[in-house]
Amino acid sequence: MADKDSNGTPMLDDLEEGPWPSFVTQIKEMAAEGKEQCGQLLHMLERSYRDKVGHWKHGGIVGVRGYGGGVIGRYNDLQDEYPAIAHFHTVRVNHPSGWFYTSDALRTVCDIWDEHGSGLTNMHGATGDLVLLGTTSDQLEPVFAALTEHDFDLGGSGSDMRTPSACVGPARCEWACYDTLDLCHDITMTFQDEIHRPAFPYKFKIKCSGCPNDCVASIARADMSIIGTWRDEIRIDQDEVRAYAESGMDIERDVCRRCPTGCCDWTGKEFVVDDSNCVKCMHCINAMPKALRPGTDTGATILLGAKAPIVQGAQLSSVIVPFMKMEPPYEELKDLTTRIWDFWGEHGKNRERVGELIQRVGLGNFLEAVGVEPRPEMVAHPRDNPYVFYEEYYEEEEEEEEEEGAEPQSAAST
Amino acid sequence: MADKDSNGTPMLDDLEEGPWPSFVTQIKEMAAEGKEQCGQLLHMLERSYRDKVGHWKHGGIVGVRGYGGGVIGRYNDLQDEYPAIAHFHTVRVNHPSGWFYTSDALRTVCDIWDEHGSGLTNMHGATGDLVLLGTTSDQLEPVFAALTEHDFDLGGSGSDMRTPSACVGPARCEWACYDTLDLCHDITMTFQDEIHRPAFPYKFKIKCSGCPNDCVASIARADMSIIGTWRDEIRIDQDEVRAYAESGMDIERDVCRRCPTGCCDWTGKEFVVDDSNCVKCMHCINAMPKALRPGTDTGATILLGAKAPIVQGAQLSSVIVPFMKMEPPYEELKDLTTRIWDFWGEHGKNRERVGELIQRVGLGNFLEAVGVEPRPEMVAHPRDNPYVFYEEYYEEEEEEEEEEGAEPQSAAST
Amino acid sequence: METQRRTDIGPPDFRNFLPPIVKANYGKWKYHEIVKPGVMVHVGESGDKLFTVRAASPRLLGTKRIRKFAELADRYCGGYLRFTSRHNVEFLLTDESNIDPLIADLATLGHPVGGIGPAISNIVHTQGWVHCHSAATDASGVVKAVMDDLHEYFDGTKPIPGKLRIALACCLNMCGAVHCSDIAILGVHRRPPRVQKGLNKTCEIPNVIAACPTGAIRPASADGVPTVEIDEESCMFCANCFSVCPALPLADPLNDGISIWVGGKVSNARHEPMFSKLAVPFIDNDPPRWPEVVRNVRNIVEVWAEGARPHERMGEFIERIGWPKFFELTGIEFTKQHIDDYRYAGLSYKRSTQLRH
Amino acid sequence: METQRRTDIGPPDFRNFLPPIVKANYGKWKYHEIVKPGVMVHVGESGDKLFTVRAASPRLLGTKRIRKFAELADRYCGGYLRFTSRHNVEFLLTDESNIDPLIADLATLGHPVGGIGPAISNIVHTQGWVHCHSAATDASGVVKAVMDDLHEYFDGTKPIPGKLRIALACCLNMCGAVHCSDIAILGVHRRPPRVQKGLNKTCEIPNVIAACPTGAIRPASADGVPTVEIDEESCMFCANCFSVCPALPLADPLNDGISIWVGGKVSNARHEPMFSKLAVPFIDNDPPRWPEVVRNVRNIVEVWAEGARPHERMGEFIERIGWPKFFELTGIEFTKQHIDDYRYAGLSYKRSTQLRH
Ligand code: SRM
Ligand code: SRM
Ligand code: SRM
Ligand code: SRM
Ligand code: SF4
Ligand code: SF4
Ligand code: SF4
Ligand code: SF4
Ligand code: SF4
Ligand code: SF4
Ligand code: SF4
Ligand code: SF4
Repeated sequence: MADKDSNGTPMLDDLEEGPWPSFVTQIKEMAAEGKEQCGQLLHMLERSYRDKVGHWKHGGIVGVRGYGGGVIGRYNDLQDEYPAIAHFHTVRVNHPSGWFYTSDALRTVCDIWDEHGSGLTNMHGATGDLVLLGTTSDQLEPVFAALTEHDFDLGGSGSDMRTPSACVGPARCEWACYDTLDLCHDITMTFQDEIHRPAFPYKFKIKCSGCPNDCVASIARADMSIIGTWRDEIRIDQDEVRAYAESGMDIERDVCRRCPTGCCDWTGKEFVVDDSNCVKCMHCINAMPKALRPGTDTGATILLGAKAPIVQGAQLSSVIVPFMKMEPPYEELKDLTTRIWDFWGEHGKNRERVGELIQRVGLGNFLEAVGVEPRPEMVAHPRDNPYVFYEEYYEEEEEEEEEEGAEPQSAAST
Repeated sequence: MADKDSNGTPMLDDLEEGPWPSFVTQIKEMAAEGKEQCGQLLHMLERSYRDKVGHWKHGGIVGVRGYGGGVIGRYNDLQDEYPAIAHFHTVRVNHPSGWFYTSDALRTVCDIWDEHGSGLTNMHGATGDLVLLGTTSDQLEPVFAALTEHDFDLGGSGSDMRTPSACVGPARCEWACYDTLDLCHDITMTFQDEIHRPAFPYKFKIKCSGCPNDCVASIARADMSIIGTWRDEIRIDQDEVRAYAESGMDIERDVCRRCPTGCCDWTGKEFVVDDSNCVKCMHCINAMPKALRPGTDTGATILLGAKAPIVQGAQLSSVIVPFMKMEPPYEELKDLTTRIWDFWGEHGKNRERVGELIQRVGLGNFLEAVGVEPRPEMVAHPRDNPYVFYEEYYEEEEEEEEEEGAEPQSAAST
Repeated sequence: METQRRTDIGPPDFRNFLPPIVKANYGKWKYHEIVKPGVMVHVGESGDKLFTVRAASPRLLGTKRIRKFAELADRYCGGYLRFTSRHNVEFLLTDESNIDPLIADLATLGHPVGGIGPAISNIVHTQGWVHCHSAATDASGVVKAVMDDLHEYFDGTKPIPGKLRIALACCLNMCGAVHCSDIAILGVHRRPPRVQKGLNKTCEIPNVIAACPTGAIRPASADGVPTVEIDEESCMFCANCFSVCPALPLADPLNDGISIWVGGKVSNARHEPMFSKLAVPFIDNDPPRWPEVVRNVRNIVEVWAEGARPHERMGEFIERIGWPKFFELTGIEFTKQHIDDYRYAGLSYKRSTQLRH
Repeated sequence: METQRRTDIGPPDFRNFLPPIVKANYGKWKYHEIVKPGVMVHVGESGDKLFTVRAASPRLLGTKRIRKFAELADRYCGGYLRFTSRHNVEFLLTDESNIDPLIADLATLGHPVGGIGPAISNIVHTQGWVHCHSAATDASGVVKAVMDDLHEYFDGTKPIPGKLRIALACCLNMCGAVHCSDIAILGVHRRPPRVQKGLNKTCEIPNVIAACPTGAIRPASADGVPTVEIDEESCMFCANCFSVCPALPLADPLNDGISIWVGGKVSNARHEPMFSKLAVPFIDNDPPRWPEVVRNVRNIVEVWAEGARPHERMGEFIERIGWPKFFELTGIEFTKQHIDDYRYAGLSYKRSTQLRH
């Protein structure tokens, strides 16, 4: 303790205690490696703990040549006291799909970051990037050069397409209904320009989950959520079902009664699913992974619009394509995406996410604009208010002549 | 047919055919009684059927001396062609609670209406009044005099308290959890002035249902919905339950599985209810009326705000008092009602219903204003957005001195 | 004279109109049973039996017919009768043997008996062209046409899984409170109001402007005279402006008509109360019998009667099978109009992957 | 030189980082089983077995520790590892006998293994005072304090009915996407922005005014210089104005703190995805260990662990027992703040009589 106090960060020192791995230890480790930034970061943070207020200022626009995104500028408001972190910018590195690495790849990144930055990272950021935490403006070009030399590139920030992410999918999950990793990598490569050069009204995020369990939380956190599902029957191994029953699972209570549509039954010998009423929620499969699997006619549901609450309230994504086959080169999906971007680019207000745009112009009008047929799958229920807009109405002969109006008379809807 | 065509109303004549009793026949019957208005009404209506448009104009303000409501003025837009119905005002007569009559009472009303009006009525109007359909301005005072002479009075119209209504309740229903008829009559008498002299921002409707089946649709159609319920255990006659089972009812499937909280069970011998999780929905009781009855510690849930969609969208009433005992003289209810009217009268905009006011100022602020403690029973769920208003915040000493602000500094919430 | 003028006396006390058996068993009823279509018996803890015979009514009644009802009440039940919240007439009998003769007399008079229990009862409705200035369609005529077609569901000839409540309102004011019905028939305008000359004489222009929820009304002036103009693109025909200003009529033969809504309920039984949702956006007014409306209502009733489980209301049935299935089974086309675009629109979008494929 | 500058190359191809067993069984996995806390095996149709060991991570990692992870990967699984969407690190083994030694080494390094299956996994969180200008509280510190307290639910010492996901965001921007978590910890400001001198130099006044959802920002001028003024009564502290204008800071030691939310979920399993709802409106910032936050989170976890059925998520549990019961069991006070008063407020009111009394 004595020596701890001596280093003048008693509050943070306290956060090294306890069973959970400590971020403080991480910062200290790098300080011990001789990273002065980390020592000063620690003391400024201790100060925040005392003051109960942060000491970072609004970030200015910093970045690398030719890119509009990928770097978050950050400056502290106590420059004289903590000069080593006067600038402390974040570099967002586009992670490999599924966050897979080899030890060598990790060491490469470490070498680069030890040389050009604080040595601190987030593995990973909430969007999925490999976040390099803290460097100075003059190091941005060098770090970028080193990264690209070793086949890494920056992710998104600002009003651009953000780094897409994908669940582990077919690499390690028996439930993947499409190749999340390949799709994620493919669209990342296809849309490099949209990622690096902000040209949208606001950010646009894509997340790929292989099944309705949605292990990358795409329905809550992506402007475009691509969630695997299937059209045919759940595959059942009745012997394994019976094995679960014998092992003491109460299939009737814990599986059947929890089925959202009550479409599955346990006869005591057989597990029976009325697939026509199955809404592919995954529960029975989750509960009996050895016995059940999704069908084989698989694809994905495409949903749009999830975002955090700022400023009209949070949104979950809503269905725009109930079922789409997901095979390379994913043309149908890419075409749809570009049509959506075109409409958004033209009609979206500054800092208006796609989900907000859809609510402002109305889903019906949005569908028309992006050339998608309305389907009941897109709504929880049809409208319950009588305020229906009609774009045209009929007029009698005389009126027309008076007004020389066309029949039916036309007026764009709102 | 020949003679039908001859009377010049072929379309309406067609509506005399068929098994359902015909309103056309009713109008014709009264025309045949020598009521010229009815003959002309018939022909003007036939004309509407041809033109596909109504021929009534906006009603002007007509009424009886000293009252501001109870009469709906109505004039046609073809005065010369249909002079007998040039004025054709509606008189809303406050019905007896539960719509009970004796043959004599009915004949009394008929005598009055034959003398002073068209002889046409609605038994009853959608709000519940006995609607006398069609008379002239000069007949309004005489009809009112005759009605009051025989113990009838007018109901509401305009921005006043409307005629309250009640389900048949204890008079003929085993499920009535309070005396709907007595309450309805009592508040009607207590609030005569509010009914007859419009002094509110808009209309205010009260409907009394004896149990959650809500047979007067109060939760959908009343600014104040008073719906009976109970706090103790459902009364069960197990022999009668078994009798239902023997008579072939599938209790497990049609009763238990349909229970909203799954809190009832059928063992094959006994019907068991976990009353602590029963939400008093009535279903099991409805399904087995001979076997089950509500408990005996009864009262009502008070809800506020139901209305039609004009203009912000329809509303169902929402809970303001989860459970209130309902016994004469109903002081607690009347006090609450007056407090609500006071706040509404002061803060309600013109043509703003109570439900709209609550949504505009926020339920939380409304509760404060009418002196009711917030309770979780009042919401389906707590807020899901982080936009919480706080009326005050803390300031540091120095700031205060500067600003001479009180600590905590206060600012009214919206 | 003045002194004799009686006011604020309120309605007659219902107690004076209650049959003796009701007074005797008031609040002490034990249970009820359905005896046969349109007839039920309530049994008191005392053992007393009260028989209710429920007869259909057009609601619009002439005094002549009302006197007939009174006669029947005198003949069969001591003069005691009541009306229901759905505008049927109920005769309250103590003598079981009077039931059939009463039903026979009612039949002669043209009033079928029914609507009790799992049945389609009377259609709650409104004034329409008979008495209202705001109507986009007639009320009584549509009701007559629809019930002529559905009467077997009222009189018990065709049994159904549960209650099915139909309501009609002739404009968006919804006096029929159709917003919570299993099937709702709603008159709709589809042409913006046409501004009449001299509007400023009859109406307060600021009020008129304030009345519009979509801000479609703007101040204007026609040859010097102040008036308003309508931005037709943002009008959704609610007629609230007309309610406050006669000089803005919306009624229009070519564009008025009927929409059909489904799945609402009021009772708290099983499922919480629900609003009705849009099924058929628009059907032209086609008097005297509105055949397309009748066909659509029957179609929806049959789909429900076919597929619903015991006690299952329309809305519960649709929630179970899913809206896509409802549109498939009824053959009703799903269009842009079905997608909400008003204040809470976003909350009606499907925000999950729980879909049938 | 210029010609050599590489851009738009995208991330490395993940295929180069997949272990051979994954390449061999890619898309051909048959099922998985949980071997023990923090360890699961995926079995391919081929019969191949892939063992995953999941270890806790603070997410904020120094290169030194990352190199250690690389070393362990080399030692036990051919150098192959991955990170999860909740920021844990996963080692991908083929040799079952390596599991325990790996776990032992991880323990020495200070990384407990767990979070698989019915468990509390890592807390998705954000920057806080470590790197963001917008924070109303710290992120990493609160996470550390909470997980120190809950680690037994991570490492399997304390079994629970299902997954429980906790997330933290240090301001309403919600980078942690806490809006759909079983338990969400959210930093909140409670004091309106204080207008800084020279605002007009750094910010576009029209943009600033437009940024406010409640219209609380009005144009003003301070001794001739254009600026804005805040109508404090209509500010609900969203900080959107600050996001577009540095001259409107909200951070304030006396009024910033933490709110706790419950019942959100993302998966489509059983119940459709749900938003988190307000449980505890405000707790003062109390570094370094935020004891009140820790206590409240544990209390909620225990109430759920006690009462929930197998697989039942927090939100499903609360829906089953009802919100009144939730407040009763947790002893959290229900206040005015819990009642929504934003755009869709009316839809959160209880519009039925289905209540427990
Ligand atoms: C680094 C990261 C948090 C983390 O610790 O992981 C982050 C950090 C910031 N976010 Fe975020 N967001 C991060 C993921 C998210 C997410 C989660 C997600 O992407 O899945 C969300 C919620 C989902 C969404 O997009 O709605 C999110 C919603 C926001 C918002 C609100 C946007 C909205 O439309 O509601 C803002 C405000 C803004 O954009 O001005 C914001 C703004 C910011 C800024 C740039 C602050 C600002 O206003 O300038 C933060 C920079 C902090 C710093 O100095 O490092 N961040 N931000 C995440 C990105 C790392 C990465 O690239 O992997
Ligand atoms: C007669 C009646 C319909 C019927 O045929 O039964 C009726 C008829 C009218 N209603 Fe109604 N309403 C009638 C019950 C209702 C109901 C149902 C109820 O009370 O349970 C509602 C829906 C519930 C509600 O109050 O929201 C209803 C919601 C309206 C509205 C919309 C009010 C709103 O806030 O949304 C208006 C428009 C207005 O008030 O300006 C309205 C306005 C009218 C007017 C006065 C037309 C007007 O704008 O001036 C109608 C007069 C027609 C006429 O000439 O006879 N009427 N009105 C009902 C009253 C009879 C009675 O007293 O018993
Ligand atoms: C007479 C009347 C009350 C009155 O004071 O006039 C009445 C009387 C009874 N209702 Fe009702 N209800 C009456 C209108 C209503 C309404 C209001 C409406 O339709 O506008 C409702 C709400 C409808 C809705 O939810 O949209 C209503 C929902 C019920 C329910 C719940 C049905 C359900 O499953 O949702 C029951 C219980 C049942 O039928 O199983 C019920 C049960 C009953 C019982 C059996 C109660 C009893 O034990 O006496 C009564 C006679 C049986 C029957 O089937 O009609 N009553 N009942 C009304 C008759 C109207 C008519 O002429 O058909
Ligand atoms: C590794 C990871 C995907 C990745 O690419 O990184 C993953 C992997 C698996 N998830 Fe997940 N999930 C992962 C994040 C998620 C998320 C996202 C999140 O937490 O932010 C969700 C949505 C959570 C929510 O709803 O709020 C998620 C909801 C599920 C569910 C649904 C649980 C439920 O009942 O709602 C299952 C099925 C189950 O566990 O029964 C599941 C099941 C699984 C299985 C069993 C799938 C399989 O067969 O391999 C995987 C390992 C078991 C386990 O319990 O972790 N996974 N899973 C993520 C591990 C995060 C961590 O370190 O803990
Ligand atoms: S989302 Fe589905 S496919 Fe992807 S990892 Fe989770 S469970 Fe597996
Ligand atoms: S996946 Fe979900 S909906 Fe389908 S059967 Fe299984 S539990 Fe039911
Ligand atoms: S509301 Fe309840 S008490 Fe009243 S009549 Fe209907 S069932 Fe009986
Ligand atoms: S009244 Fe409703 S909630 Fe209560 S036990 Fe019966 S069915 Fe269940
Ligand atoms: S619904 Fe409209 S048209 Fe029909 S009576 Fe009511 S106000 Fe008049
Ligand atoms: S009808 Fe409604 S929307 Fe159209 S102008 Fe009038 S008030 Fe506005
Ligand atoms: S949640 Fe707010 S404070 Fe935390 S990182 Fe995101 S923007 Fe910054
Ligand atoms: S914090 Fe939000 S509500 Fe307050 S002034 Fe800024 S933008 Fe407006």
